[in-house]
Amino acid sequence: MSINRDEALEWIKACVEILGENRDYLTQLDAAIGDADHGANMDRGFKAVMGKIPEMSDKDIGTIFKTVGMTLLSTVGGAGGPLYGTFFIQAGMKTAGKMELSLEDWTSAMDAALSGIVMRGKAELGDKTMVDALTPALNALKQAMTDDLPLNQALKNSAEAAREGMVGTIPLVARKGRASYLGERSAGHQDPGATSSYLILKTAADTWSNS
Amino acid sequence: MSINRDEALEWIKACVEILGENRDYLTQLDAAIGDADHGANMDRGFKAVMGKIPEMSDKDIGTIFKTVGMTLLSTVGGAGGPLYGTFFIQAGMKTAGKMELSLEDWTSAMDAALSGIVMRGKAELGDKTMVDALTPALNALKQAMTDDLPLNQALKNSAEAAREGMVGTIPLVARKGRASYLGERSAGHQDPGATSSYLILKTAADTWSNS
Amino acid sequence: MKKLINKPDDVVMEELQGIVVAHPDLVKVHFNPNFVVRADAPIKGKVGVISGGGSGHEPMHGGYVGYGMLDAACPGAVFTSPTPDQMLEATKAVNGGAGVLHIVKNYTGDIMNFEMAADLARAEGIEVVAIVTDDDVAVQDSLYTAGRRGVGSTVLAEKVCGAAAEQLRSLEQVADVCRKVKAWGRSMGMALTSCTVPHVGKPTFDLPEDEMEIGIGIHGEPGRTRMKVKSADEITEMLMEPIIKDLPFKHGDEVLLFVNSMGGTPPIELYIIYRKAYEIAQKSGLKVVRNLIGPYITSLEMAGCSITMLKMDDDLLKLWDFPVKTVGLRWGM
Amino acid sequence: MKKLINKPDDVVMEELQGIVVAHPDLVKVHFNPNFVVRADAPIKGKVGVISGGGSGHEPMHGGYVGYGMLDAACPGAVFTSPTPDQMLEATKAVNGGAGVLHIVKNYTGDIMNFEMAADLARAEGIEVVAIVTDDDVAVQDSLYTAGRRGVGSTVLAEKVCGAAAEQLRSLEQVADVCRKVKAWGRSMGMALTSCTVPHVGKPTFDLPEDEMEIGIGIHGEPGRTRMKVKSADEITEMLMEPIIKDLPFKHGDEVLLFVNSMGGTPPIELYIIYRKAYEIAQKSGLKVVRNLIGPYITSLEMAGCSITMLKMDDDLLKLWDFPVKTVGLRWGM
Ligand SMILES: Nc1ncnc2c1ncn2[C@@H]1O[C@H](COP(=O)(O)OP(=O)(O)O)[C@@H](O)[C@H]1O
Ligand SMILES: Nc1ncnc2c1ncn2[C@@H]1O[C@H](COP(=O)(O)OP(=O)(O)O)[C@@H](O)[C@H]1O
Ligand SMILES: [Mg+2]
Ligand SMILES: [Mg+2]
Ligand SMILES: [Mg+2]
Ligand SMILES: [Mg+2]
Repeated sequence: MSINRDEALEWIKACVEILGENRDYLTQLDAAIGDADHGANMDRGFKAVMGKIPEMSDKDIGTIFKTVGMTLLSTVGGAGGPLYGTFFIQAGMKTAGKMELSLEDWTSAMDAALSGIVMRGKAELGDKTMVDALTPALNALKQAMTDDLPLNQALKNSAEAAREGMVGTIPLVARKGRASYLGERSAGHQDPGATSSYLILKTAADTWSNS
Repeated sequence: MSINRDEALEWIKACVEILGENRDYLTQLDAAIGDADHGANMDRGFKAVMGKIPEMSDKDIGTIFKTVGMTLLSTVGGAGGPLYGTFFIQAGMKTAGKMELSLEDWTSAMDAALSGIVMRGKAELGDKTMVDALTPALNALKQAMTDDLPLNQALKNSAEAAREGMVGTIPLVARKGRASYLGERSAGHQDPGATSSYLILKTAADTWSNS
Repeated sequence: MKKLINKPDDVVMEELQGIVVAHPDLVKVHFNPNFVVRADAPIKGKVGVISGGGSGHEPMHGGYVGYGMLDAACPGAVFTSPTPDQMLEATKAVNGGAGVLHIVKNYTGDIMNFEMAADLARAEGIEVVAIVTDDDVAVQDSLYTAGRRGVGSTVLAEKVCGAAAEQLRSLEQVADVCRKVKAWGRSMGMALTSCTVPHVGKPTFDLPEDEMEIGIGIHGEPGRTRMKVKSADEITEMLMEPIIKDLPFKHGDEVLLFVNSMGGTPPIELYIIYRKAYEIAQKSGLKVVRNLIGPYITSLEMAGCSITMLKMDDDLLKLWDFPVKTVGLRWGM
Repeated sequence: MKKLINKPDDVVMEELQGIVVAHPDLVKVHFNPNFVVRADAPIKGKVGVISGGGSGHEPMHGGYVGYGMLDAACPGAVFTSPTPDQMLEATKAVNGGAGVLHIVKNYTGDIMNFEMAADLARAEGIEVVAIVTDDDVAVQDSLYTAGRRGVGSTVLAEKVCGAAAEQLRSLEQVADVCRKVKAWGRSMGMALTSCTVPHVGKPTFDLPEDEMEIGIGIHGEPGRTRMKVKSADEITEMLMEPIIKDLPFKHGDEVLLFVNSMGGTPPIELYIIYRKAYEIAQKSGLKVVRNLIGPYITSLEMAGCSITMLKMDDDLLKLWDFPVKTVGLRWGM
């Protein structure tokens, strides 16, 4: 019922793969209401993270997350770079020195990560951003803690909540980020950042399904 | 058996019409082996000639032809401008002061006109230019004189010879003008200038079919 | 997609390599993190002026590095904001002790990346002021959204701020010049065709053969409306009217009129637009005292144009006329 | 066809009207016959330098009128040589008593129209020398054909001849500078897409989505060969090799390397080409001492590029560096 250092690294590697596979999909979503680069940006960033795997492999989870964050920060660019960079850096600070994460640890890491994104991007729930996927995901983790669910179930619930949040962005009119320039015309499209957030959390649930 | 001043003017007006109608056709021919402007150039030039009709209407044939030539010279541009300008100016000089043209007059006007084109453009027979339509047309006029044919028959023969010369440009490899840059690739296309020359002479034969 | 490129992922790097061998007299290129910097940077006692943004808008920003304009420019991937480490290193490279001005176009990504860089630079003791350009009147402005995009005014801001810095004005004074451009400049653009981002490989949007997009962004972001293609004169009216209304420009105002190509529109068409824009400005009582006509803030090979109008005063005029020596703008030297 | 124009037949006239209001400090525009002329023409004792050709190649030639370059330019209809009366009037307008140089690109139409104008000008007592540029190595040269097209070298000839004239050299001396550029300059171009002539309304040629045309002319004249699109590096090799071979350029030669956009190709791609062209020049032992990179002799909105290489000597270098103040090229003032 916990995630160890190697498993954390597995998640990161799986993210590299998943974001590579979804590069065109994310780009297409971004083409509709943005500038058609979210897929390429995330893929470039995680490919760079892949190059850091060797140097991370004997590190604690906090260092791993922080390294991922710093790498994303200097390779992704766009809105995604600082946001996901902050996400992982904050998660890393909360898990500094840890070789294993309990549900509590993960939840507080995600809490810090999301707070970092909100601080940086100032988006509110319903603005049609990644916050709309991450917020329900965090709430699901908190609920799971209250309900005393096992870690893998909590992760599953959180991924499912992220998915719902992601789908929930479709009817929304964007108020933050590039899609906001579109005004009403942004409605009817799924937000690319919410989608990449879902993919990352879904990958966590899948990688850690036996935890 | 002669062409009077009004008939000369009729021919010019008919040319305005015919070149307007064939604008796209000539442009297409020029697109294949040139720069897609011959139709527009000729049309622009003859439209300008149309504007000069009032001031030409009480003039002698030589003045009419010279005015047409000067107008083409300053409105057609490209290769066609100086060539057709020279053509009409030379024809005008040969017919200076005349109110009526016999077959001899017309033949010597055409002779001077063609010489002018050759002097200006230095093309030889077989170079895939308007010279390939005009030369046989002139020869047909000379033959008609030898054969003592009536003027309208001579004009008909000359137009037919121009048509054959025009079609004869198809297999040729261009050695003058813009088409020559194409080398061997110019073969298989009809020369636009030979085509406009044919149209002009055919229009003469049609306009003056009762002369 | 047809482009004169090798691998899509190498486009920006190879462009920078081209700049290295093309303009060693003017600029140096720093790789990893990438930035273009004046050959003579840092200049002691002079405020450093830097900008940056996604690539694909050339000559902006790298082409504006040089005497009298930018000290450094940070190019991101095509249409993607650069990363904080680029701006941090560029800031350090141009800091001559008088502080550094960041000219930032109003895009969430650009703002966040520049902000992080500014925080890091300040932590290293460098004074940084960031001004955000947001001149695109096509975008509805609101406190609750990301606001308007930064477009054509950015080029003008870089020119006059660069001149002010060259005159050794203080950081606050140079920033004030930038604030003035921000307050007095308005733009609007349109597209006849989409552009194709190299790593995407197909057009960002589909625009039928007889339609155009009014109010387009410089990254191919959809605009205000899509409609049948109109005449140049009608299009010019559609761009000028919201610009003039928005400031609002007043009768008697002196203005700089900037007609910009999105990349694929040739000069012959820009002058047709300029002709009408000038006429409209005149009819509105505005006095066009300076102009700029050409591809200065582009969107790859997109066909279309944008118009920017900047209200001028004596100081802006002097700063505009001040000598400049960059690849993209050059006069007086 | 999508273009920012009103009526196709008005394109050139309205462009000229745009120039009138855009650059009154630099040039005057004469209508009927049409030509763009230096605001301060004629300059007493200075050789006049004029050029002209079809429109659609902007900034050539009208954009090169000004101090240190052309005294006048005669724009024809799009892609159509101008008429003799234009060149005659322009020649008269710039004649300062020291004679006039006609820089003529080698096209039958240009040559014939310029010849007639020169004859008429001489008849009015003006000394005229005409030099024909014919630098396009894509065209097989032969005594029995129209020879090679005049392309990129023309821009360079206009620059250095304009400088020579500004230095008050004699007509023969200015003509000699032009002859040197004619002898030492070689070019070759390629297209990724066709352009569309406004009054035609559809692309001059069809080029499938995966093909390119090598050796294209600036009027969309078909080139040497058509083939599948290659990488920027391979294309650069295909253009550079025949250029270097043709002169032949020799080990140790100093050269000006000019990478030109056909109109629709943005700077980012030109620098990728320049990077490789520079490398090839270097490997061939050539020393690139000057360069020019941008859309300087275009073919409307055609995507593609051309490369021109001009062997330099001390005099050409000095003339190249001489101040110039035109819309299209400006430095030193
Ligand atoms: N202010 C913000 N707060 C949170 N997320 C944001 C904000 N602005 C944009 N985003 C997210 O970033 C995504 C776009 O990322 P990306 O395409 O990489 O950057 P850019 O918009 O700069 O091209 C959006 O789909 C949205 O989810
Ligand atoms: N040297 C020449 N002598 C005679 N005719 C020529 C010559 N060069 C070109 N032509 C004719 O001119 C025609 C092209 O005219 P046009 O398209 O108006 O001019 P341009 O080639 O300048 O665009 C050719 O089809 C050819 O018949
Ligand atoms: Mg994006
Ligand atoms: Mg033609
Ligand atoms: Mg982006
Ligand atoms: Mg032509």
